[in-house]
Amino acid sequence: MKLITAIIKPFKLEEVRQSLTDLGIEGMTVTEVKGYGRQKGHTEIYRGAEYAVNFLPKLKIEVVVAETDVDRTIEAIGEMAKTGQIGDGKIFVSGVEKTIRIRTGETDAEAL
Amino acid sequence: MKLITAIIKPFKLEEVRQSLTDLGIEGMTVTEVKGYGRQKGHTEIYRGAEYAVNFLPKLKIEVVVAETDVDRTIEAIGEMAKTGQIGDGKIFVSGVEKTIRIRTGETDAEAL
Amino acid sequence: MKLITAIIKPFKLEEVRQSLTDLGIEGMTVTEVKGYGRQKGHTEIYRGAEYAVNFLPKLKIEVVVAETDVDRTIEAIGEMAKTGQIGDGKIFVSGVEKTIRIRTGETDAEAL
Amino acid sequence: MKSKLNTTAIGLTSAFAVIALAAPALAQDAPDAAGVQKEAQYVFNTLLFLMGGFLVMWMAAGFAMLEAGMVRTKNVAMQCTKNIALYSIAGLAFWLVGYNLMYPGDGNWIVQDYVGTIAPVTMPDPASDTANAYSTGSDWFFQMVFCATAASIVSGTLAERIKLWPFLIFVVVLCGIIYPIQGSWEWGTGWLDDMGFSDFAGSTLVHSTGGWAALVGAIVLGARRGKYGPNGEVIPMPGSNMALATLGTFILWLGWFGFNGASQLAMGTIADASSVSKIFVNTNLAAAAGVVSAIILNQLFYGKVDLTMALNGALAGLVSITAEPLTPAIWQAVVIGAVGGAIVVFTVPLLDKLRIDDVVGAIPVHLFAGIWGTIIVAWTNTGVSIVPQVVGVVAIGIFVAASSLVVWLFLAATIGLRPSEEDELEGMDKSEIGLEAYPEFGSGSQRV
Amino acid sequence: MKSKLNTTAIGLTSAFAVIALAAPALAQDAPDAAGVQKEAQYVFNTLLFLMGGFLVMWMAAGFAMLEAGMVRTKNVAMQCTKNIALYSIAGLAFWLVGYNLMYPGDGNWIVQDYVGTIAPVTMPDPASDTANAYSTGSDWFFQMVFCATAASIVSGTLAERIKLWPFLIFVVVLCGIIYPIQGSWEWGTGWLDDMGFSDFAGSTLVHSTGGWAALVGAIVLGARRGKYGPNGEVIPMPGSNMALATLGTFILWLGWFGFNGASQLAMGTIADASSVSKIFVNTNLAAAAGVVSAIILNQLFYGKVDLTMALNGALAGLVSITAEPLTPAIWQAVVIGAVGGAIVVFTVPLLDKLRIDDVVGAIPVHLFAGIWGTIIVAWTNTGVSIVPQVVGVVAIGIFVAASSLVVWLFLAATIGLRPSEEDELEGMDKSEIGLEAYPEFGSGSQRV
Amino acid sequence: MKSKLNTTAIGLTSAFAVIALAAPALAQDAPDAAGVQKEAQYVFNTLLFLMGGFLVMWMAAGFAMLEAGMVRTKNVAMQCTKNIALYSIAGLAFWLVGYNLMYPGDGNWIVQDYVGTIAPVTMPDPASDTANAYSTGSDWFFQMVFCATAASIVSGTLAERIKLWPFLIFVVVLCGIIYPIQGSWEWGTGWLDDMGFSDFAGSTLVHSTGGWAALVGAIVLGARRGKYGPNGEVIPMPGSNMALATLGTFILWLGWFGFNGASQLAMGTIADASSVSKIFVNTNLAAAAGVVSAIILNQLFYGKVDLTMALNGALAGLVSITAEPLTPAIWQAVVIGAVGGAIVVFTVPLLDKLRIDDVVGAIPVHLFAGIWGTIIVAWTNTGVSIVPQVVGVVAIGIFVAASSLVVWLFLAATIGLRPSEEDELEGMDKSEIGLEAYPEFGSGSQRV
Ligand SMILES: Nc1ncnc2c1ncn2[C@@H]1O[C@H](COP(=O)(O)OP(=O)(O)O)[C@@H](O)[C@H]1O
Ligand SMILES: Nc1ncnc2c1ncn2[C@@H]1O[C@H](COP(=O)(O)OP(=O)(O)O)[C@@H](O)[C@H]1O
Ligand SMILES: Nc1ncnc2c1ncn2[C@@H]1O[C@H](COP(=O)(O)OP(=O)(O)O)[C@@H](O)[C@H]1O
Repeated sequence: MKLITAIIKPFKLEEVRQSLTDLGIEGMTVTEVKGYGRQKGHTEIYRGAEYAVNFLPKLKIEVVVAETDVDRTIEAIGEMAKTGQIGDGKIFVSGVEKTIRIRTGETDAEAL
Repeated sequence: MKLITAIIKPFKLEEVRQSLTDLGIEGMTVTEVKGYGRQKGHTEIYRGAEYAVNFLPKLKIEVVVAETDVDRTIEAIGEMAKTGQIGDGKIFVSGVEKTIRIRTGETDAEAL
Repeated sequence: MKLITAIIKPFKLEEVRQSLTDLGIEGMTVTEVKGYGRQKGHTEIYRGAEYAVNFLPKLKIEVVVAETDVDRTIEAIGEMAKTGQIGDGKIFVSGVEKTIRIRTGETDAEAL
Repeated sequence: MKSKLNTTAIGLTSAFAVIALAAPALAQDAPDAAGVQKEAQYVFNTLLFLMGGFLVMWMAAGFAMLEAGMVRTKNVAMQCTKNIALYSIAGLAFWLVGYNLMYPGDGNWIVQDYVGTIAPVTMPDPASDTANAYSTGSDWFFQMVFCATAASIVSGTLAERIKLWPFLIFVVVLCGIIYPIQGSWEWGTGWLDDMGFSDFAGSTLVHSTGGWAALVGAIVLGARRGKYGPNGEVIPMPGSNMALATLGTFILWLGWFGFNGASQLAMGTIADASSVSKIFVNTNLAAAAGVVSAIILNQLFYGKVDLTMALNGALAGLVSITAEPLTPAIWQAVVIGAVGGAIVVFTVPLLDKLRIDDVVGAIPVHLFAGIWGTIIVAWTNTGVSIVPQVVGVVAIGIFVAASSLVVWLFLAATIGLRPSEEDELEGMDKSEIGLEAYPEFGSGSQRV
Repeated sequence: MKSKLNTTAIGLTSAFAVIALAAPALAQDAPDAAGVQKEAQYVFNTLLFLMGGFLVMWMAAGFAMLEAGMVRTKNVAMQCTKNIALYSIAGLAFWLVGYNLMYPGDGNWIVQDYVGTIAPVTMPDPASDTANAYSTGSDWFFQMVFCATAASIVSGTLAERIKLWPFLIFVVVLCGIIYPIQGSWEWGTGWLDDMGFSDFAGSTLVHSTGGWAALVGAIVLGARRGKYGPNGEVIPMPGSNMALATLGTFILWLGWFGFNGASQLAMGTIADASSVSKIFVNTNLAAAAGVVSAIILNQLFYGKVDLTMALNGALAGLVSITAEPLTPAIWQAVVIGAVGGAIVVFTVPLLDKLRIDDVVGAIPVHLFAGIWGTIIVAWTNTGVSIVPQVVGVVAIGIFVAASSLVVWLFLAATIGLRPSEEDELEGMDKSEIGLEAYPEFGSGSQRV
Repeated sequence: MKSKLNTTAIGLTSAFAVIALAAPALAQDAPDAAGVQKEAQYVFNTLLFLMGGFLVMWMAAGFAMLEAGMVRTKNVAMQCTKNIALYSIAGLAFWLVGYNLMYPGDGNWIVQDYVGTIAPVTMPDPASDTANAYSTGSDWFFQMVFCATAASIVSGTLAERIKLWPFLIFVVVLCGIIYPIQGSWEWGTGWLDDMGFSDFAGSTLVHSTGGWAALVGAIVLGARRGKYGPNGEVIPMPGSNMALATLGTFILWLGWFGFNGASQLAMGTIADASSVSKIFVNTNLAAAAGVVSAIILNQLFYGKVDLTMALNGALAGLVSITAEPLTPAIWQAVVIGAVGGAIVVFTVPLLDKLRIDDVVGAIPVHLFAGIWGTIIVAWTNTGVSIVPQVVGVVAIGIFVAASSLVVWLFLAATIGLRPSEEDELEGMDKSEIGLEAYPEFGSGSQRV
């Protein structure tokens, strides 16, 4: 199994969720994050003082899928989360050695 | 070392923390997340309009433990977080190559 | 590539971000977390009742870097996040198999 | 059909002829019985205006909180800015132009009974401020806060998708020209007043006027991006803070005692004092009935009690009784308010079906309940017949809708009404205000 | 021992006999000196009721904010719903049944001096509303908001674990029957009044009554799940928003000037106006003393100043002085209020020891401080002796506790009081209201 | 140059000599025409004080909300605690010492025209409370809330970095000694009053006094850790809740009608009632102009409309008109307020350049705009010349700054003013209050 972690623009979540559901990927965990990268944030003025807003609100979605689903999942996310604007985000893939469904104790494939 | 990531129902945190402490697992990081899986969320009505609440509030707990502690940890979490109801959550295990304790610079085993 | 995950004290973020930027590490994702470890939280009194505050607010920063940058990154974080006080936090290193930049579809090195 | 103006002017100017001259003296010497009586009445009436006025002024805070609670976090600071700005602008516009356009007084009309006169308001020397049975300043203050209320209504409906400046420019026109002109027709003793139209505290003149301007604005502006799906689904965008929305509603409820109560315009006699009291009772119970009917209907139709509907129900009850809070028996006030609550429950989803995006439900509350309240006056006020009521509702509706449309279209064609898609999605707090309402990232952390 | 009712009725009905007849005339003609004097008094008294009334009405918002701040996020919308609904229901119930059950007037009692009469309230023609030295509507309005206050107290204690409808049904009974019956004993000039009991503005009649109903409810209902550990540990469930809790307390403090001040029931003479003023001073300083004593005691006993205790201290000071805000010298008012603050600091933990779960501390504030305030009247009011005070406290305590118990048990046995464990853990906003008070996920993000 | 005190005392004590004796009788019997007249005036004046008083008391909540919204989450509970505590302490200190130090009355000065007398305030028997044309309690209440306002100003500037107890001790001294002494010079008919200084409602006596104490405190205390970078950068620390900050501003705006309006000190004649009304109008439009000028200047200079500047603009407009809200024509009030708004926009960044850390902008709003408002009185009030105005501003500035400095330094040297670095970084809610204002972790979750 692989853990696919994607950092996306917040307002893209709904479309991503939809497309994964269409793919039959039946689970996801979302976290509220802030980040920066190429997209550098911007400067604001508060009470007459300039300051840099370095971090921008993003959402991190984590999906654990079977090897076989990795590519489709990455594609789906990449497609739906893309605006073509800087700041669209990243997808990271890493290994998961074991998965357990708490409710039933099922493991790995059955747990997803 | 392994990173044990568990998605649990928010109100189960206290019990999980307690049992890990009893096991002598002396550290944990918790994140506020939302997710869905088998448990599909539900529909609500807001000002007369039906809509689907797709994501449910969960907590993600991350514990890095030595290989030797992995199984006990998984068991403890699985046991305490279980309600038997759908939505109890998942446990994911993945590898951690290195750990450093910032305060002292100790690494790996000593850092936990 | 490696994912460097660090749990730090919230007020240390700015310094860490600065030093990573100086290192030329051009990206980071931050998450609001709570945690405990050696630093055990403390007891408070609310309306006359004592209770334990087990979790303390921390920030989790995640940086994905090329192998070659791992050590410098760990050093930089370790240095800037350190107060010498208990609760400074941890750094975890784990593997990332693949990285994609959503905007361009570039992968791995180019995606960072 | 006493209008706001002549209710008080008539019969008192006469009564004051004497005092007017004697007044400076009066203030010092021990005056004769009659004088005392009239002077005390003058103070009571002035006090009623001032007290009612500050209560209605407080409603500006109510709208601000209600709207701050009903919009999403990313637009809260913007909504707060609009509300404090519109209240400020309303006062300035009503001073420079509005008041005399609405209350020209006999013989000063630009177009008799249709368009008043244009002149900034000035205050007389307090010692000789005896033209009416109340002080000039107290009357202006009380009239001004009504004007501001109409503007507040618009800001709620158009929230989250209209830029700051075009909105504020609209407020200038609304408070300086549109509101005063239609107001003059009735309260300025214009043609609607002559024909027997009656609107005690402004279900139509204030609330429907704001409602019409909001409705036309919502149509011109279009819905918030993402509010309606391609297949006609309605995507709710729940308000960010229900506690503030509730606070705002309570503030409005409190302010309404000034809104309706002080519209009796006099408190210096047993009859007037008792009338003000009766208005308090009817106003309170109409609102209560609006809440209860909204709650029950929600439970029956949806199986849950939607707080936002309960809040709208209270306001709808208040708007419904505003056209005539004095003549109804208590049970009638309860019925009138309960129907108002029902109107909200049924018309909020209706607007969504029509894809008219009303962020806070101001159109059902202020326009629809306002029409209901105005028509139903004929039921409890024997001196009022249905025809002029309908004429008034329609005439003001057409005038306000048409004139608003012109302004909205003009603004859309010139400086533009809407922010860019990205600005709207990011929230206008960032793009127009440059700060976040709740900038901190998570609980108790440093700001990131 | 003037009760709310006869303080004002006595001596004025007579004084008004003349005017009563002449009244319609009065409004127009220049009336004779005596008439003016009495008529002005009538307006002043009415104004006092209306002003006091809207200030006390505003307390409903204070309770709403205090409770919204003291409950956890997942129950905030529910708490707001309960508060706006209970205020609405209180008004309707007090109109249909409550008022005449509490103020039957001579000869109309169902059970003389114990149970008043049942009839909806109707308003007289304003022009001839001269039965008392104040308008009928203003009196009803002022009395009604007191009734609502009693109900607000209950909602705070039982927060986070009682379903909406059983709570609202209890409010109907409390405001329609329980509150009015015990109220009639004193303010309705019933047996407690005859016996010399004194409760100026309602430490017992309003606050303890709400407190007793809350206490019995808390016992029947049981504590929130997870509030008390198996080994008797108390698990605090900190309120979600201290800023709102503070706002709520300030609102209540403001409203209390109406609560106590207007309970003088007359303002038309030097003596009355001066009395109202003295009441303002004593009320304010008793509250101030409550805050200061709570803060100091917290610092001494716990080493930190718990804001929620300071807020409760203010309210306890206010409740303590409510039974007699007029006769105490300032220093006595300060002492009375300071003791109130101390009562809170010591009894809040005590209730937890008894595993009585009072979410907002309403029982210490309204019941315990209410009893203290009522007993201590004998210290400053020479016309009052301790015995009737104790009798009043006990009699009303027994009646309210017993009757509430019956209602709570009935509701528990029929529709049930508590939500399912899962609903309670998830929060009642989701299960009963269907929305979240703060629905957004993290700062500035879209809603997930 | 009528001071608060003698405006009302003079000419009425005489006028009351008669009634004073007859008073008890008056209350019962039908009194003679003259009596009625004077007695009604007495009630009107008392009512003005009570109404103005509760409106100004409400400002305490306004400051609390404004400050709770302008500080960071980790200090919100602390700020709320300070605000409710300071309002409480102000009342107690003004009762024990302050009032008679400020209003000694003829012949009771410790140092004639410079230092009043020390004695706790006591209330007369209401029936014979006829020394003035208003009740003793209403006057004390009205004066007390002004004193509390001065203290509220200090808490905002020093937020987020001063420990609770040293702050509260400063409040005791400020309200008990510093404020009353300088106040006695003018309103107590001391030397400034004799020399022709004029400050109608307290731009200098209340607002600048608070501002000077805050300024000196900010300098002694130093900036919040991390507020200013090594190279002079200013690191903004945005307020945690803009909705609350907006609410606070609206509350203050509402309260200001009492602050300025009731400072007319009488309402019982046509001239007085009309004056109060004119004050309402000028006060409202000065605030409105402050908002509009702040918004426009922000748009021009920064390209965005900073809500916090708009809020400060409203307050600056209010402070500017406070020294003379009666004599200006409306357009003059607008100009005066607009300049106030501009002062804020330009001096807020200026203070940062000087590294004076004013968390809520209280120094620009209350001190700078207060000075402006005081000087400009000479423009609209023909009876006032510029010299005494300048003397008053300078004299009070020196006295308050110097005496505050002594107190601040004393506290710094003894118990210390600032928390430890770690406590400050963690937030004082944890270190001093022991709870978090918003303790929950993320939306809808259990508390962790
Ligand atoms: N090296 C990195 N490690 C972790 N997160 C990153 C990294 N680089 C970027 N991110 C996350 O991805 C988001 C978008 O990346 P950014 O470079 O700004 O845009 P783009 O991917 O379009 O070039 C950032 O806000 C940050 O949250
Ligand atoms: N494939 C997945 N990847 C990441 N998180 C998941 C995945 N499946 C489920 N989750 C998380 O686990 C939670 C519970 O899973 P769910 O399937 O709803 O219940 P259960 O585990 O009892 O079948 C979800 O809300 C989601 O946060
Ligand atoms: N085993 C662990 N797994 C995951 N997170 C941990 C673990 N141990 C500590 N942490 C995180 O690191 C933070 C600091 O660790 P702690 O042991 O308290 O301080 P220190 O690292 O200085 O000894 C904790 O609050 C927690 O968030």
